[in-house]
Amino acid sequence: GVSSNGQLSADMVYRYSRHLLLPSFGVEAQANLLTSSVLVIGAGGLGSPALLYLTACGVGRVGIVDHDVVELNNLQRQIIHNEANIGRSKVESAAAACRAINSTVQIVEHKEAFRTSNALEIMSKYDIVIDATDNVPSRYMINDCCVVLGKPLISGAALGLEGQLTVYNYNGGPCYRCLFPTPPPTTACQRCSDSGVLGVVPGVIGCLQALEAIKVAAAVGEPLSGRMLLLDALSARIRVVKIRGRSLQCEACGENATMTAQQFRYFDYEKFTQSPLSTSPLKLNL
Amino acid sequence: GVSSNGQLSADMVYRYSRHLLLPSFGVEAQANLLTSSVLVIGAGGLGSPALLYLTACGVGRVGIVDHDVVELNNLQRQIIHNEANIGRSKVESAAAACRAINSTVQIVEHKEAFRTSNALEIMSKYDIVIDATDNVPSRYMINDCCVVLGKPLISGAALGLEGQLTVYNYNGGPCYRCLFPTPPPTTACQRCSDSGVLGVVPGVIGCLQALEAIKVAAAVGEPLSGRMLLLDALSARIRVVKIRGRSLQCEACGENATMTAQQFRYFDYEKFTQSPLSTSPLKLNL
Amino acid sequence: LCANLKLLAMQLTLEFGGGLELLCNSLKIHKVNVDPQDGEKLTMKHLLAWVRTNLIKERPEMFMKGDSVRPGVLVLINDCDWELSEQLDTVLEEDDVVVFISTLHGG
Amino acid sequence: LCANLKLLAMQLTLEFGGGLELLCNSLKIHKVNVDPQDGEKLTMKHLLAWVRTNLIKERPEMFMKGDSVRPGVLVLINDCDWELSEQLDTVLEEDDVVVFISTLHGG
Ligand SMILES: [Zn+2]
Ligand SMILES: [Zn+2]
Repeated sequence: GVSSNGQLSADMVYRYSRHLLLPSFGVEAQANLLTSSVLVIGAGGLGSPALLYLTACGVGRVGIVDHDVVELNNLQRQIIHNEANIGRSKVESAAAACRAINSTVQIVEHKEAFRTSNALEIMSKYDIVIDATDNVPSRYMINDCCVVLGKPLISGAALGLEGQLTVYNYNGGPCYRCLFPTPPPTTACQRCSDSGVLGVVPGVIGCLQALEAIKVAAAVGEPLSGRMLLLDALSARIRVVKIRGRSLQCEACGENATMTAQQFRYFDYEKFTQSPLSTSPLKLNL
Repeated sequence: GVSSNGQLSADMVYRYSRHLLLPSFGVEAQANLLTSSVLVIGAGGLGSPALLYLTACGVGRVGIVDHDVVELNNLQRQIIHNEANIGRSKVESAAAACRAINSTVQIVEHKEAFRTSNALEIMSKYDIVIDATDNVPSRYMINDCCVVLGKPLISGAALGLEGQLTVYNYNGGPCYRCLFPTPPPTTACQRCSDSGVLGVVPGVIGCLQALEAIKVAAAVGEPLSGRMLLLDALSARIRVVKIRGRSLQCEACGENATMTAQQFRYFDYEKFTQSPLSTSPLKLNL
Repeated sequence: LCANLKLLAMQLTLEFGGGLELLCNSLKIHKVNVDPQDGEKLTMKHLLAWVRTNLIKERPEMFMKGDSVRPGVLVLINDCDWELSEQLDTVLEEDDVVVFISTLHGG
Repeated sequence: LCANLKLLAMQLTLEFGGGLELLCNSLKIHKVNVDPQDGEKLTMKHLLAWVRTNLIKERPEMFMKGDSVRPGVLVLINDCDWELSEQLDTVLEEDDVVVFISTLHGG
């Protein structure tokens, strides 16, 4: 796509013309995007729109990590999948949808759970990470891996009728552990599978995750670092609040932090958070 | 899907389980959704995510209006389409994607431009209208048609790196003409095809349009009526501001308004706004 | 006298989110009047005790731990993280908005 | 004297959006000090004239029509539509935030 002198091919000029026309984006930001790579961890409610927009907008390489298969009860919010793919790997299903939209983007399939044993190797191949997972131990693990490898982390979450979004470990800003040094009690850790979620709420947050990843990748605008977006869907209230900066005492990114690749590999995130990385959802009794 | 006594089938209970688990949504709101109908005018940047989420979430009947065909330069933001459908009608392409996600939703194809000659007949079959068009005369025409037929209008717009969203003609709130009684000068009416748009910006706004339509259809929460959401993507600032109420002087919905079905049919929106309902985009010269 | 009484009780807006509203009758926004503890100042520490006594209807351990909030709860005073002010020692002012929000993990 | 001068000039935040920022050097947020016209009050009518003279660098007809804003521009004073106050006659106060935003039509 991008030749060695930074020129876009005629097809790319046509495909991305709406970006190239933008004075505050233009050829330079598009060229940045085309040479960047983003890893999306989780091809579910948040990952669906994030993957579609990253691919459509022209990120050069998009990686997808998930170990799950598509189920009918995912389709209420996971719009990258469809009925024909029920039972198929979510990564394969999502990759096929991305390739259909933009065959010029390199889509990389990681059909495995993201674990301390493979995390460093997978993540090291990408510039930017999107956390689109649904559980507490994964959020600490992905954060620590981003800190060890120095990758910006676009973190989104959705539950019920609320959503949250921020950018961690970016340009001297805080990491997830700076905000949450101690894991919450397990009774406070609800998942969509336990408590429900209105399908379009992760849609909004996932789109905003793609937006922040595009801004970081293209080097435009002010990413949502040191700030957090809070969405309350029922009342249609969205606030962007100011959060703390990097903590000198942070055990991942602080002054005396000892989080290294070696330590990361042997850290027990399930024990630390007292929550499993993966569970079968509760049965619904109506 | 919904039986006469309001019971959901077992498949539906499973598909929508994440909604049914939600205390503030539950069976009643889902049943409201399943018996509602939404018309999406425009299967482009805003319409793409709106259509996918409305269908996934279980709106009973979804109508799609568009007269355009899919082009390569749409795919940077119109994630409901794909490369294989280039040259095909946008309505057919979008309808196929919706049916693949949720075959239990009735998808109605309106492969024609939305005009005063067909607007009343098409819109009268739906409960809620989403304006996902890209030009000024369409916005006035859709507003007036909603006022004549008493339909709530979920209005979104995106251009460059900004987006706007509000709900018009809902529950005594203002209509588009209450806010904008006089059309803007034609020099102030830029389109995405003229000025560009970052692909994920209509993504965010289109998702929020689906959210507001779902709230109105399901009768939950406080729709964004009398308020407007303003998104500035570059700075990641989102504000929700308070706007005026219904104007007694409004020529569409005011006390002495004369906008009837008969008058609507003969109103010349292109002359009123001095803009065409449809144009070929400017050629891009880089 | 009325003017004095009005000066004593401080009007605040308290908001609960991320599931914490379930501990307060599922109501997200509470407009409250809180008396300063020593007749002068109202600190966050005092407000937390007040909230626990007056608003939290169930499972207080989901809201507090010791005399602060439990891990995973963000506290925002006028849209700023309380870590940017004096946390428990922050002195509140009339019409302040204090948000308690539990971090979400779903996706 | 300094204190008096400071009282006279009113500090405001002016924001331009929806393309109107292109008329002001592509800068969206302007922190400005504006002198009240009669030494006492500053109205929106006066502020609009001040903006046109001091901030608008090109195509003023894209911002104003007569002594008000052109059709299609929303004016928000502290996040409220100016139609909810006195429009041109609204009296501004220190630290007010005034937003001028052009309505968008793209999709
Ligand atoms: Zn840290
Ligand atoms: Zn009206």
